Amino acid sequence: MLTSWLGPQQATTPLVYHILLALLASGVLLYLLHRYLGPRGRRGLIVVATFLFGLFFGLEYFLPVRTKTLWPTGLPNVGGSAGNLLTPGIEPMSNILAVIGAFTVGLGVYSLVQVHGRNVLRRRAGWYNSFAFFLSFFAMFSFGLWQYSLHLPEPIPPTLTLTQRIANDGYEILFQGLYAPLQAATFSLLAFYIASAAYRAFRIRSAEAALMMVAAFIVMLGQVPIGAWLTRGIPNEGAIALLRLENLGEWVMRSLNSPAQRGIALGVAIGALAMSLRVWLSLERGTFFAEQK
Amino acid sequence: MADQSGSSGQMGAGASAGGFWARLQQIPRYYIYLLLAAVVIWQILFPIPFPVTPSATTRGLEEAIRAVPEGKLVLISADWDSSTQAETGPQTAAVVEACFRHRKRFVLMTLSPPMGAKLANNIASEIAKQYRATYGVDWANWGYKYGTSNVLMAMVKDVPKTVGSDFYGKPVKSLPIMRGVRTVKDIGLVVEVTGLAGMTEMWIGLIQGPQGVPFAAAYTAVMAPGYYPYLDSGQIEGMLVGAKGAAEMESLIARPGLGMAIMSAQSWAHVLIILFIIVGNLGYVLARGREKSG
Amino acid sequence: MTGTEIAILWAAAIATLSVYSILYRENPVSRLFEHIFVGLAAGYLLVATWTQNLQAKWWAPMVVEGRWYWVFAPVIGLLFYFIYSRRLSWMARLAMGVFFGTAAGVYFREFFPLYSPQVWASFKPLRPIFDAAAPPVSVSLAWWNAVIQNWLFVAVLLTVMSYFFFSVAHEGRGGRALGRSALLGRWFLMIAFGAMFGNTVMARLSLFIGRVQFLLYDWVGHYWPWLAGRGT
Amino acid sequence: MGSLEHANWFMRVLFFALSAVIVASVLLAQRGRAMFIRRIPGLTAIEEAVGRATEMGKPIFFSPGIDGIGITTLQALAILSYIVRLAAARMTRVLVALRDSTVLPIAEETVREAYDAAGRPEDYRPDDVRFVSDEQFAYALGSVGMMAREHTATHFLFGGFYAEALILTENGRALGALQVAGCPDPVQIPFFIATCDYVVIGDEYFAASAYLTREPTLTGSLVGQDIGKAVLVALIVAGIVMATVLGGGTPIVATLLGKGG
Repeated sequence: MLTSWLGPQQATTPLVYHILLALLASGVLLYLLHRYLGPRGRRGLIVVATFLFGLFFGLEYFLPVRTKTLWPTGLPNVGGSAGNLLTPGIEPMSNILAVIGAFTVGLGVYSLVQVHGRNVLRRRAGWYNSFAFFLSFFAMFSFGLWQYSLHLPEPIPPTLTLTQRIANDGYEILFQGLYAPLQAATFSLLAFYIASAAYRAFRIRSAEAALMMVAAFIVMLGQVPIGAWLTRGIPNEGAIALLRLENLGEWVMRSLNSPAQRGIALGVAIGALAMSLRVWLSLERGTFFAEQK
Repeated sequence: MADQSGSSGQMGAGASAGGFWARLQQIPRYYIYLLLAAVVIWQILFPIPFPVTPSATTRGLEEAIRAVPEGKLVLISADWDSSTQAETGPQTAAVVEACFRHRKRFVLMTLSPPMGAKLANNIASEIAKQYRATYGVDWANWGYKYGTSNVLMAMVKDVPKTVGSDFYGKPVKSLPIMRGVRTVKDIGLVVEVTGLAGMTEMWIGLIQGPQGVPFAAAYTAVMAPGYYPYLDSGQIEGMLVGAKGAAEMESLIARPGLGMAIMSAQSWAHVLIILFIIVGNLGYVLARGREKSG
Repeated sequence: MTGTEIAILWAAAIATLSVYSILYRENPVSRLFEHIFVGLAAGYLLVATWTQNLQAKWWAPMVVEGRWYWVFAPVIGLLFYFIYSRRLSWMARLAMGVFFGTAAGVYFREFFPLYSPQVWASFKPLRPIFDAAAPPVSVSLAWWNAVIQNWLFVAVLLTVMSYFFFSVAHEGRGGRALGRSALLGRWFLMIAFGAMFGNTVMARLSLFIGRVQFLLYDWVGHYWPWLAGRGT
Repeated sequence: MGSLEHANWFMRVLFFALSAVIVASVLLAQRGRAMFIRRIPGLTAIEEAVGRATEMGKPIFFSPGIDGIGITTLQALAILSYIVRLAAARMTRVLVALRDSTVLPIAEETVREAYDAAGRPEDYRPDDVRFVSDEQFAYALGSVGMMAREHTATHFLFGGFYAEALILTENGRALGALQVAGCPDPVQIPFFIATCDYVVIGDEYFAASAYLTREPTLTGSLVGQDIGKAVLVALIVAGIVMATVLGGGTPIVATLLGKGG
């Protein structure tokens, strides 16, 4: 009885009632919490929520694994991976959090609309740029949803109705004509920046700078045929082959770069663990949020 | 907003004095940008290729293609889009070309960015024309398949059912090339062309390891170093590294093409940057020498 | 080429060139395209949030399958919006607490899968090891090379790690040893950074080459077939 | 890596021990045990960098990287909190550019609290904490535009950075700003070194809040971290010794850490 009432609702009317009731219940609950929880109660609630969610995700990894049956159903675990009583909850809980997180996109868009809206309304310097923002924003939003709603097959068949064509071509112009090229062009600016950064930074000013420069130089030369050409006299056999620039470059990457990177990673491992512990146990809280007044 | 090269912090130390040598240390960035663009455009139009010696990793891939038995297909997984096209495009072309050259039938497939299916299709159909190859008989494109690891796991049991329809929406069962292809074991070699981390681990974990299907790959230069361990352990038969790998493959099958052009543009631009570093240091050393002696 | 394809071609070319104009300096054209880019990305974000996330993960289960309890997800999500009210912002903090806790818990999960392999891959033997099945024919230089490489690997790893000890003063006998090791570690770090820089240059160049190919072969090449012919 | 899917008994013990050591030294420090921290130059520079913006009467730019909510971003916000407190006391604006909409409310709350803590709640301007774009390169371009139009004098980049890092810092340098950057992941560090005035490397990033605030909780944690690192070093040394003595085969430490079947 209760399970059928709490379970999925197939018919429309009970579904609507259930949703409305759930909304009402959460509203009432939030009101009561707000009305009757003092500052200490609120802080306590936040600390507990933080702790429980951290515990759930962490504990699943560390609890002993039972391979034969699944919790809570007790059904045999056929072909599934090993797990414990929390394992079946990880994927749904991650999904729920992803959905909850998705509802915050409104905050980001709101922030943008606020900044640019004010520019346009007050005719601030460069307001037309903000106008262009709105134009491209609405264009991408509406063509994107419109094109999606048509569910066209891929590749696009040659015969389309006029509306289908407008929706699809509009979206293609925005995506392939502007969005993707802007992305690729901005990314490719790095070719120029890396060149000028290399020119400026690699000077033998100090021991450290010199070490950095020499390593970069060897690896760079090792990658172009001119490097191989410079050291072509060295035989490519035996230990002496290491002195050929293309081998030397790879040797620097493997024998010096990888252990150094690993050393950094293992240091960070502990630093991040400590940060996680402080966040989880609300020891860090003072840094983010001052105490409730 | 004027250029202030050398104004911040430790960057401009010792560069305050005038003179030719000092100026070599402060080449305005615009000149660097312009020269770089000029070198790249020049090399794209009139490439002066460096001599290419195919590396062991490239040779490994070529040998793996040649070793595919008569009845089996080569599966080229084209998991890239326009962001890495300069490297992965020529790589795909080189692998396709090698297949035609050695008369191996192949299929294309895309698991990750949907755009890859179309871009790879353009490349393959262009090359197919040169070899007078027939779509559906000598090669085919399975198109974009949604679901990454789920697709691979399903392919273990039934390939035609998993793939369903090809790039053009035709059921793959109707293609002559698919005759005799039932499970993933009917594939003689998988070649993963990608700039995405994680694809290789998936193929090795689900297909190469458990099913014993040979696996090879073509990676962007920036991600390739991370996969040498798999090469050492024999889990990857061979690999192309960046545009350089594509150029090496082209030279192996004696068909110089786009990879060669891109590689020469890359190499000459690289040499330009190396020259800039040398010039900057010369300026630094000589200007300091003058300051001391003067 | 269809009209749409021509439009895409020109839009892409103009967008690309306008981004490159920022290499000279931030200017009115680059500024305009910066805003267009941000606008397109915001529009795309909303569309993608619906089509790739909420539609399948939230709307379909709730409305199509009738799992009414999914309505609690937006309730929690919307708590974040209380941040704009001083009186109610504690509820936003409650929602944030959920995400803070999750961030910590997820890190606890990742700890061993991320770092265990890094630790055990560092267990390098410091003496030559023979493969029992295939003993070496002769003790070659390459074989010594492998041992030297392992020593170097261990030295770099340990000195770099010593650099990241913060609470020990580099004074006294032990402290000074640590200080020297840390200094050496810092030098190794600089070598590694130089190598990483050098290794990235080629990849970044290829991004620009890709764009030049588009501009020359596809855009200009569309009107000048000779140019397009260079690209095949 | 089937055996890394869940912890074995050794990992459980090791993880509990590492956590216990860190929490214990936090508690000890809170009881007033004095703790030493060595100098970290990149972090010492933060105050100077804030001062420069104040002198020039121009705002500060802060980017917490492009990761979503996670440990790296939370640490970035902790550093942001410190910087805003410093800047607020000197009446210098801090502009924050964000890529993740879930981070936005947390960053806003952090900045507002920092203004409150500095005793200047009236100076807080919600507009200064901005969502730029969730697209990596739109974020980069938008942030560069923000630097240029607001004439920022000091740029702080702390958080998870990827390819966009060099776009931000190379433009920032060309605009003449003083730049301090830090990232736990080493891949972008070379580019920061080439373009920024001060760089915080690897775990120095996670030591930052302790170093800056000298709060007992955080300095205690730092001491605990060092003990944890010493444990890792001991494990590695033990593994190396075993590998050397054993010759081929898997050292038992590796098996305990989940290696193999």
